[in-house]
Amino acid sequence: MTLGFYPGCSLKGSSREYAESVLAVAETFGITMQEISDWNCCGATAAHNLNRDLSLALPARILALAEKQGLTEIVVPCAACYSRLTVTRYELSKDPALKAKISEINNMEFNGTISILNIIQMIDKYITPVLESRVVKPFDHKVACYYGCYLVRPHEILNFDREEDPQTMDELMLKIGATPIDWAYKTECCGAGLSVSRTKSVGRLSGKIIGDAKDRGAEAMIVVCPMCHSNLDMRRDSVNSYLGEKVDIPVLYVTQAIGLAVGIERKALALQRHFVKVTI
Amino acid sequence: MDELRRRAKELLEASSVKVVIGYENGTDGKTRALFIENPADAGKLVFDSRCIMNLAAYITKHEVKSKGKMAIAATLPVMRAIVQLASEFQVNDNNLLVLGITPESKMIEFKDLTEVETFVHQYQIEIDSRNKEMLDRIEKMTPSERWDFWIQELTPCFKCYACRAACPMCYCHRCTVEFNQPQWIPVPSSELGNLEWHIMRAIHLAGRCVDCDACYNACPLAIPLNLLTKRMLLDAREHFGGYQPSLKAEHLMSTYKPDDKENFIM
Amino acid sequence: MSKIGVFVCHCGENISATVDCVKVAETAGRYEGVTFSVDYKYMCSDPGQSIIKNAIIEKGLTGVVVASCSPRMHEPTFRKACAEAGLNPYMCEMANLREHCSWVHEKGEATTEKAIDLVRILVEKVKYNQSLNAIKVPVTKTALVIGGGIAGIQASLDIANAGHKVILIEKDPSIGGHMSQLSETFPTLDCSQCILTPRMVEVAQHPNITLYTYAELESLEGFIGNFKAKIRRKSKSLDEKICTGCGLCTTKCPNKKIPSEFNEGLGTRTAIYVPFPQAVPNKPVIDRIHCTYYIKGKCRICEKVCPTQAIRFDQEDQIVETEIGAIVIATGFAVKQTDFFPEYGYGKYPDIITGLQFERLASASGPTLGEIRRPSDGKIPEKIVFLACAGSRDEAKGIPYCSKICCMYIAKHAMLYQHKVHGGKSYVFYMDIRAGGKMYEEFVRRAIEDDGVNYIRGRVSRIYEKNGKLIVKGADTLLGGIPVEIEADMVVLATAGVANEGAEELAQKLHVSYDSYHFFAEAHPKLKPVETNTAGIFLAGACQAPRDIPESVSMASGAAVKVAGLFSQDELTREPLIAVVNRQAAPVYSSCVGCFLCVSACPYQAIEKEEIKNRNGEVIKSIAKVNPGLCQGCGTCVAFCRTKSIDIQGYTHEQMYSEVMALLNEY
Amino acid sequence: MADFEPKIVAFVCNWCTYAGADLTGTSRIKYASNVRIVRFPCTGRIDYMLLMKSFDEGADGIIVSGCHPNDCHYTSGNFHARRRWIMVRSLCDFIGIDIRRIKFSWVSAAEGAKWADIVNTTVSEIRELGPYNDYKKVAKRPLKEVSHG
Amino acid sequence: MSSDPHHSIPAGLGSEVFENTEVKVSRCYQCGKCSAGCPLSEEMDYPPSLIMRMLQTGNKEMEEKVLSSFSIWVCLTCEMCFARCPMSIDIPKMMDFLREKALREKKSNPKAKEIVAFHKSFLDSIRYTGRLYEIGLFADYKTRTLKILDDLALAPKMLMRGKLNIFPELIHDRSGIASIFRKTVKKNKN
Repeated sequence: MTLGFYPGCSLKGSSREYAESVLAVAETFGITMQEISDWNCCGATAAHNLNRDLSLALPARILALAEKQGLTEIVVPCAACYSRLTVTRYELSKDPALKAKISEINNMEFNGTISILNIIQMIDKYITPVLESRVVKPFDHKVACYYGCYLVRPHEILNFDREEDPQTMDELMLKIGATPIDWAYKTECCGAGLSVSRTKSVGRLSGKIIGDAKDRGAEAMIVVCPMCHSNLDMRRDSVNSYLGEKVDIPVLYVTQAIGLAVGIERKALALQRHFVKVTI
Repeated sequence: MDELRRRAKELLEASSVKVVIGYENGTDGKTRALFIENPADAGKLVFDSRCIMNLAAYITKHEVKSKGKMAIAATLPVMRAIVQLASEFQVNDNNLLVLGITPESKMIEFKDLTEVETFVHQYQIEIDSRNKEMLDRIEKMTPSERWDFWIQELTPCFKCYACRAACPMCYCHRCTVEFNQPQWIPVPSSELGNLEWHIMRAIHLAGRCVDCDACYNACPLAIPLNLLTKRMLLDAREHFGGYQPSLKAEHLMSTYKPDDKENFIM
Repeated sequence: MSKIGVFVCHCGENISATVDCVKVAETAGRYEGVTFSVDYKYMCSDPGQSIIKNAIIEKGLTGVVVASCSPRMHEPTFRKACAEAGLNPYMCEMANLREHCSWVHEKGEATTEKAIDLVRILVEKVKYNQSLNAIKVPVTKTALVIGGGIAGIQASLDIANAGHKVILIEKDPSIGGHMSQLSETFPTLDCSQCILTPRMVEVAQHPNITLYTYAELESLEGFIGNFKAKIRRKSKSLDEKICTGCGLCTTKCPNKKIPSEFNEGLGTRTAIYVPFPQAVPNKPVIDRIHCTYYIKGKCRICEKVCPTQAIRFDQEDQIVETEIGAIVIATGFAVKQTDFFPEYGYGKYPDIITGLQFERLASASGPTLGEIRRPSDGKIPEKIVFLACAGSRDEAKGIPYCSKICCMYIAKHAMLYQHKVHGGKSYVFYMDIRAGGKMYEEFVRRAIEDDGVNYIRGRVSRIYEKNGKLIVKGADTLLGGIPVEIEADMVVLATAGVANEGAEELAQKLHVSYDSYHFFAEAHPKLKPVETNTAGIFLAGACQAPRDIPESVSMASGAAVKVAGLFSQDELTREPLIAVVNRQAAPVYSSCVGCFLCVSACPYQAIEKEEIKNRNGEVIKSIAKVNPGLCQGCGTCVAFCRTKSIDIQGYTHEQMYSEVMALLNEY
Repeated sequence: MADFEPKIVAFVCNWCTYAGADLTGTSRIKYASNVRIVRFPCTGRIDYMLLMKSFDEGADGIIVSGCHPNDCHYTSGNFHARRRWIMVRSLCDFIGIDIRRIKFSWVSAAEGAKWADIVNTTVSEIRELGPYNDYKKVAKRPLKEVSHG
Repeated sequence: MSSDPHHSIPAGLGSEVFENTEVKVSRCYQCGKCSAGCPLSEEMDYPPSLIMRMLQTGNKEMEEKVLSSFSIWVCLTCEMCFARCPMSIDIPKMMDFLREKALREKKSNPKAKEIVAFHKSFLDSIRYTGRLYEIGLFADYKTRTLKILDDLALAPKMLMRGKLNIFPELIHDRSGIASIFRKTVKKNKN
């Protein structure tokens, strides 16, 4: 079976381990990921911080491309991209005038037929049914499932899981033999867009997240968003200086955890690319 | 046919009925209604494919009723009409005996109207292909085409009320058109008055019409006004799971279901 | 030739601000058949009414059109005025120039034009009005009170003490309602049980009151003065006559772990139980959902231990049919549970409780015997946080209104906590303090000034648990919205007061209207607060909107007076706006052909067969006949009648027809 | 059609929609003044002939409104009305009467704002459709000679 | 529901916000839940609820303060405020608008220099390549902010872990992207 695939910029660069693990897992379960050809950046936080039209035009182009290329369902692993694309589809479908304007800007028609899956939805739909039977090496660890902002908010538009204390990722972890902890920072913000410009704030926000996970005995953080990952992993020095101690809980993408459980070898899951060593 | 004559004779001789209603040969090869009170006249009775007029129209008329118990030679549409009339308390077992004539032209004498009901319920009311085509054609038109079509069809109508006279369900002593406080429907014929008369009639027949086409056959101008009632019939099927005349007075238009469709209500 | 008078009201400025009343009156004066037309500032005032009366007498008017507010407001007023001047009240119609015109359109030509049209159509209608005489119907002098909370109790006692019979039904095994759950009451801090229980006993002992507990209304038919009610008495699996209420069964019942409704889940009860010690009646019921015998088919211990063999496992629900003249709805309200709040943990934290649960903790008869202990581990909370407006004033949660009672009971809770837990710290997150009421504001000040309750103006965004503490993240908007974080041991949510489960269905059974929150709707927000739109049915207490105890009690007494007033007469006059079948001289008798389609259309079985017989008793014709006692005047039959043989007084064919004609001509 | 002001007749029941429209007033919600309300005890009383008559006399649009299902003050008047509307509406459509000009709605005594919305939407839709000339043409045409035989 | 949506919106920035985002500042009743839940309110000069209040005043001075506030740039549009607002006020959407306006009118708070710079560098990177070119982004960002030393340690580590591409990924339809930018943002380097 073939699914459309929008990796987004991070998965091509700073978070390529995410892309690698996604593809590895997909392959293991016989899913072919067809990358949207000539896709562009979704504009991320920057675009909608500075210019609304741009923040809609960029994602609209991606969706239009996908439709042009005959895709009906695309997987968007990056939570931030997922949010931008979904919100754009929503905004355009509810406002024809705006849609016309954006199509004019893009000179590309987007008719809104395509459906967008985040990574959890993709796994639930195509992998979960057979997942348990495929587990060879139960991921037997206490994990803190960190959903971040973009997967659950705005809820009226994404309506994925429940907006406070979501559960889907936790259930997924149970299936691969992990023990998800009940903790407080599942959907608190990590600092996202400020990663570079206000590293200190990010240290504080991500610090609180790592701190709570640690206090509750998590052995690993599970994430679905490259931004969250870079803040919790690459920015660990700032995090630790906020916490005033050295915390080395590794941060895994959900696909890496699953990968390990179903016996994909570590290299293929690109664990070596992490800043915080993945020893589990 | 002989059977019918024989039985009519017997019934009148035994005076178990006072009048037998059937068909006799009329002028120009048509048949017309026959009312026999004298056994000797039983021989005049005929029955064949020409007998399309709905005799049920007579059993509600005072002149006929007042003679005493009636027997009637009833084809399927006539029997349907009789059942509907019975459900509206216009006839009953005490004043009507039904000599049914099956689609295969066999005569069945029914013990009572309940038997008649069970008999007619074996047959769905079917709209023939010619009329089906007409209906489709009209439905395919745009609203304004439909409007023009009907205005054109109805304009010639000069309100002779032959349709009403021929219809077994039009037994009211005072029809709405004769109601003048207020004058709902303008008396002289006019495009609008005609339209309103026929709309009114169609609605009054909704869930009651047995689709015998008597109105259409009676119309001197051959206005296809039976299409209106046929459409009502189809609607009844679509929205309320069909309709069969039946003795228990659960009439389509004076009952309801809490879940009747309402997608058009804001 | 009719002589109609038109009376245009300015309603102060309410109408004249956007409608040119003078022009309306002048134009109407030119209509054929109108012999008198005038405008005046307040038609409903005494002088206003005199204008009408004098005109009727001096000009010999045959019809009156009052162009003012909604007929739902003042039709009775003006019809009465007409009657006093000797004109049949049903010769008076009202044009709704206020609610339907001046209040909803901007000032201008079009608005005045509309006002003129509205007057014209009623002038034309009145031309066809007929003098009608009110219908007299008997009154059954028994009241049905639905709900045995403080409102229902008060209403029952007041009606009973006025000398009328009362049937009080309560869905729970005991009367008492929410008030019996309360610890102490604001602003006096007197013990709720102490003031309530005597009233409960009085109800049980009152000769005029029949009490059915564990009972619900099954159905209701009829109309004011003449209702027929079916009441379902749910089986208690008990013969109440021989049960002595010794309570042995409840002590012996093996099934002891059932969450107690009375204690809001903070305590447990047995399967055969009396909800609380002071219950009235003080006799147990078997809760069949939890009873081992009904689940597994064996046990029957209660039966064995019962000294009087009062247990009846095979007892069935019983339907009581009764005739009543008036109804008081006093079904009260419910509060949202903690699971209603995602941001506060979907109810998964045991130490986040509702205000009602706190009442049980604070109550001497409660699960902790009045000590404030947290449900999770029984520890006495050193820091407690109270949240006002939990769900209330929260459009996003579908509850935009203010629940009204919370500000006061939160102050009470904090105060009680400070009294009971010395050195404890209490915080209240609020947005506004709504303490309108005698001694209310003073009470709140006391909590703040004397008992040192810490009030913080801001709403709490989130609560989560960490190391056995509840982390409450709020803000202090008086300091510009700076975040405030409190590590609390316990949190009390003043959860929104909402309409009872099933209120909507009850309203539909009773044919009374309800608002968009499913609270029962009063007939007029100011002038008819205890009436419903359905004559003979009244409202008391929190079933109409959140209410505190004094309000509920006064409403109940108000409703009781309405009922007593109704019962003070032996006959009622009913509006004669009912259907009639025309009759004519022989040999026609009537244009009705007796198809009786109307019979199945009538919602009230008010149409029957009338047989017209000749001298020798033979039936010549059978036609429809409307029973004026049963007909409620909906007119459904009228629209069905093919021969137009049924018509409805007050809305006749001619009246409605001429309205439409007038409306569209010279529009 | 911008300057065209449609004539809208509203047939409403006394208990829900009439009261709802009163609430629109007490809440001071503004709406188009093209509508004229005719008050009936119940939607069950509303005679379809009156709809016809309204068009005869030049109405451009009609609103028929009553209590929501189960809310009828008379238990079932609105249910009977609804069944009648279903049949009448479909017959009108079959005859080519523009059923976009007949709006049916449930407006409860609590829905003052909904009433305003329904009037405003109806008015703007009818304004789009323009005057009901098809019907007016026929309605205004003089009665012609009645020629028997 | 009411027939007139503009009813009770103060003139000035408040109504401008409404026209562009349908956010009605008058709906805010100052419960402060947004400020309570905002992960960054303590870094803001005016917490979200205060921003709402300032807009409600319709006072020019206040509005200027809002536009030149640091808050609007600290906001991460994590949507927490919107998710929990009892009046469903879309504050994030409003913040987007305020940032855009502040930028257009060159009123953005000096402390926000880095943030703005980062966003701009980010967009420029896309403008030219269609995708994010991280090294380019960093370089550009540093030249904008002269923060040469920050994150110096990060880049090599990233390179070692293959997290940085030496060469930008270029998409084919770059002219398409360019024209999108032309039609939306005026090119502004600073």
